[in-house]
Amino acid sequence: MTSTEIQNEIIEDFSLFEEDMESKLFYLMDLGKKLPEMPLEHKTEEFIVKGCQSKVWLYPFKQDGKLFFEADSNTEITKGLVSLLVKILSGKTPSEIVETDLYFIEKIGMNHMIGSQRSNGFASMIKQMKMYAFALTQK
Amino acid sequence: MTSTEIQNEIIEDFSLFEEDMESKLFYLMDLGKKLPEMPLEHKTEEFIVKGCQSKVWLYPFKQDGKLFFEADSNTEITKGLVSLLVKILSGKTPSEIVETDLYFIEKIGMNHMIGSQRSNGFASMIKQMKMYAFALTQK
Amino acid sequence: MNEASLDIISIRNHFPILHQQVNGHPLVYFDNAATTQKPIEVIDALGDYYKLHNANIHRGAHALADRSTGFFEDTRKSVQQFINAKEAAECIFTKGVTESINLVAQTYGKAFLKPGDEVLISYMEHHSNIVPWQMICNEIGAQLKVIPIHENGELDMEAFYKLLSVQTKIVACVWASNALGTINPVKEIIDAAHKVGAIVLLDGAQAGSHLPIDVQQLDVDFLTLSGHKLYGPTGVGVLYGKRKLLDKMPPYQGGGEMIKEVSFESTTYNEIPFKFEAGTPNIGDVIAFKYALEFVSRIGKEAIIQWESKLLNHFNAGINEFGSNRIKLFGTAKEKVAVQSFLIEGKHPFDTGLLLDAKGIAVRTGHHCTQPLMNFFGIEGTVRASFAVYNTMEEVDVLLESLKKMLNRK
Amino acid sequence: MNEASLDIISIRNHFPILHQQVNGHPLVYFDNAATTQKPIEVIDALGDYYKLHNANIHRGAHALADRSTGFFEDTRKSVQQFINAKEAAECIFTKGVTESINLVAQTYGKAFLKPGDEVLISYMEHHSNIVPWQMICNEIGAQLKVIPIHENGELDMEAFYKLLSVQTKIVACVWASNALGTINPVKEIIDAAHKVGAIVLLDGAQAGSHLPIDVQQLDVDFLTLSGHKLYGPTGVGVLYGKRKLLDKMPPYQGGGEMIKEVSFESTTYNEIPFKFEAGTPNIGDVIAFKYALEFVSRIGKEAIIQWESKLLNHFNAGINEFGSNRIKLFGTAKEKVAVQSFLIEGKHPFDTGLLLDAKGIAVRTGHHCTQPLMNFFGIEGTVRASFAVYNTMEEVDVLLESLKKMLNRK
Ligand SMILES: Cc1ncc(COP(=O)(O)O)c(C=O)c1O
Ligand SMILES: Cc1ncc(COP(=O)(O)O)c(C=O)c1O
Repeated sequence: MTSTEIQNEIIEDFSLFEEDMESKLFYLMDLGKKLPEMPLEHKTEEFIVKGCQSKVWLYPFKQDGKLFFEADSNTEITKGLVSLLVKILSGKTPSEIVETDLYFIEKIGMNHMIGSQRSNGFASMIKQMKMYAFALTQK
Repeated sequence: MTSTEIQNEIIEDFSLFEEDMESKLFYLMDLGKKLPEMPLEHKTEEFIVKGCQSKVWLYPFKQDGKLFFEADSNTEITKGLVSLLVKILSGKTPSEIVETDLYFIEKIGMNHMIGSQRSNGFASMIKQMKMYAFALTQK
Repeated sequence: MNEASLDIISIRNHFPILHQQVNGHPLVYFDNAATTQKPIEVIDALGDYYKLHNANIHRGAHALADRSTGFFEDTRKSVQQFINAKEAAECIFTKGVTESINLVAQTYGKAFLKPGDEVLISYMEHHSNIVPWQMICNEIGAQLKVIPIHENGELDMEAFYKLLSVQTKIVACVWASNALGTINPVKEIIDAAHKVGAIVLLDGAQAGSHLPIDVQQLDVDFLTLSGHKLYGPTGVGVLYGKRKLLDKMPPYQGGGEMIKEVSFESTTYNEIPFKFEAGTPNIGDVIAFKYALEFVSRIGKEAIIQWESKLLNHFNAGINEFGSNRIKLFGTAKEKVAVQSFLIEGKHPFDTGLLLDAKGIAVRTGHHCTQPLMNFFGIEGTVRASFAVYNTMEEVDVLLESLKKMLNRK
Repeated sequence: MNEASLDIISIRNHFPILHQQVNGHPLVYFDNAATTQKPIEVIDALGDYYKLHNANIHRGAHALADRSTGFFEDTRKSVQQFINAKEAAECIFTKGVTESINLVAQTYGKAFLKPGDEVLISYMEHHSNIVPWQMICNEIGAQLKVIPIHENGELDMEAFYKLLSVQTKIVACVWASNALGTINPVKEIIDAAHKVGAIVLLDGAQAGSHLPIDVQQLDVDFLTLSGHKLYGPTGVGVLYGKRKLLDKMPPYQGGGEMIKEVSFESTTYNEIPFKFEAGTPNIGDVIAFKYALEFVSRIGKEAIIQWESKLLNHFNAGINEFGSNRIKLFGTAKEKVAVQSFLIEGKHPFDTGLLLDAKGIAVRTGHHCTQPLMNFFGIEGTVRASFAVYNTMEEVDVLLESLKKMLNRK
């Protein structure tokens, strides 16, 4: 599936909740639980993306010209969001990743998670993923 | 004349100008010119009442149980006001001076001259006159 | 005014911000320890100032400057009354508690601390009452000593008396803890400190809107307040200090109105309070702050604290009723302002905060700028609900309900 | 926008305060160098903030905190654009120019000045750009050197070059003089200072609302601004600094958000800009300040300075027409912002000020916090008229008429 298709699917799923933010968050937390477990040896200081209150670990690796991500977070809601990012971006080519417009965030009503930069690791994580990908396109 | 009579006379004089502040100030400046000249030997650092922008010299002396004031100012409008104070208070007994309510200031529309304490020496001067008188009543 | 007679609904009507929806729910604002909301009188005063009077103050000869100066100094008199200071000149306007404490550390501390002297703070201090002392102690070579606390969030007074000695020159202590709500026995601390010749600075950030204040009765040397935690605008704080201390302190910032005379060779400084108010002050907000003080005084501190205690008790009783050992309270001192920290087992405070926000409930999550205190409890942070006079029992119920749902879900 | 197309009447309509009577006359506000008036957009933004969004910023998890944080950081981006800084993080919010200069003196100065080093200021500095340097020079044992000026109020650049040496570590200079209006050749000063390895701080208090600003093109190291002189609220200022300098400077005040981690043993500091923003900032006013910057940018600095120059020229031409040698102008530099100091022979500036106030005209009188400059001219103070974009030719005529009357009276 293209990242657009995945994003549209996610938007579709969330549209069931309409404006019910609490249900959205509970759903996100459930999604987070389904995120493949991140190997402990990759959960090191080096791969931490620090937000102010929530931490995110992000481990990128390349395979067959594609970029893959393992990820985790210490907070459930961020973990849910992170799982969506992994679903959308992991396994795509670096240039695809760089170019992906993550419009789903706003469409599912989660823009406040990236608004105030310092309140969580989610925003920094998006930046990191794009940076990794960008670096690879430069080589 | 009692200080009340003098004050009422002053109020009467100023009432001619109605709300014309400029004319009042010009009149005050003229009044200032009529203030008896202060002997130079009394215009010393000791008898200065410092405001922020205008200086006032105030020299008190007692005679026959009454308190007299010589005064001067480096600014014309303050000098005019000072001349009114001298007219009202000089030659009264200390307790009269302490008790005098200087209601004329507001009635002639000059309350802003005592409002912001630091902008001129006039407010400090009133305080000083009262203080001298108060000190004498204590003895 | 008696709490019984408080009409919360009409009090709420003074606060336009409370009447809004957040995420489809009525806003429940329980982040009052971070900043209180502002009554319409304050907001209007701010608008009126800029629409009618605005001018730079003090040296102006014109009407606007005169009016503005008068209003500005009126607020100083209101502050004097509010804390019962002996003179208005002992009340200095700053940006907030943080600046007030830094000012004292960098002037009094710098002038009078010597190597080997001790500054005593407590384990429950806000960073703003830790870092300034660390900085000056490092500079001087003085020692920072820390009063430990009990598990319930009360100061360990036995330890305090052991730490206090003739080496102690400054005791800097929070009056009411922003993270735990604990009200410290400040009168006892002040009297004890004075006996060994130390001076006392109280961090009154959380006391301002909740507790009656009488600096003369307390005999406190310095008291710091933040306007924005006291129903006033952001950007205004107060440093109260005894004249005899303020007079002998060197100035803090240089420039503008804080001087008497300037030449390139030497400069003489102005009297208090102006000596410590360099530059154009935050005139508009200071003027509006008066209306916040009046708002509090009109309701009365007694009535406020009674009502807020009811809210706190209702909340804690509700938590108890859950009968769940998965929710843990931090800060259970006997004497408390209406602040309650808690954690749901296995749930990061950030998640709890976001879930509450989803229901329109505003709480604070994190370390509340008290990292050493969090370390004491071995946690990273808490969820904190803090109440103000405009909060209602129904709002507390909304919070309890949301928490119950969270507890039941997992 | 071209000055020719400026519609002053519609600009005036943005300023509610201008439409009032003072002493029975329409207010003529010529005290703009002390503080400018505020457009309704700024006043409304302030009200809206407190009516709709108010919350403490940064660490909040709830909606109001989120919105407030966003707006606060938006202003930082606006400041960045306004002065063309490379990064928003290089723009630090302070209380005003005075605090900004004190901050640099107490951090950069304290960390990098050594005994024998020299700090170069000019004869026309505001006390806020003198006293902080005196204080730090005294503390360190560094030397304060002063660039003299010419009788017309221009800097003596020959003398500047003579004073500048490898000992010079900091040049702190006013961009536009508040007492004389002189615009200093700051680009030349910066380039020359950099050649000897000195850094340059510009006092931009008077430049902010009048002159186009491009910190990168200027290559200036520090620039300071006051919001209240730039159509914004009181209590907000800016310190711009190059990242490479700000990064290596120690913090100024301690507490609140300026830390990364705090323990009693040691504390690590946050990144810029937060490192220098201890405590709860002046959130409301910072947020409203954005609308002041937008107001200026919408009209355009070019158009503003053209119009203000016209007002200044009209005033000076009017004075000339009096043909009286009893009125003396101070500050006749070729390059000027719209500020004019003057004295009527034999008349104390305070009297002149009060007489003008009687006609509704607001001017400033006194030393304008530039006592050394007044000493240079051998006077105690001046009367100062300073113009802003909302002033009209007719208002200048009202001032001229009043002055003429005064001259004719004696
Ligand atoms: C040239 C100059 N520098 C510094 C200042 C001080 O600015 P503030 O009072 O806003 O700190 C002023 C304003 O009075 C000024 O005109
Ligand atoms: C106990 C305590 N001290 C100090 C502060 C700092 O106050 P401000 O941020 O207003 O300077 C706060 C507020 O966060 C506080 O709660």
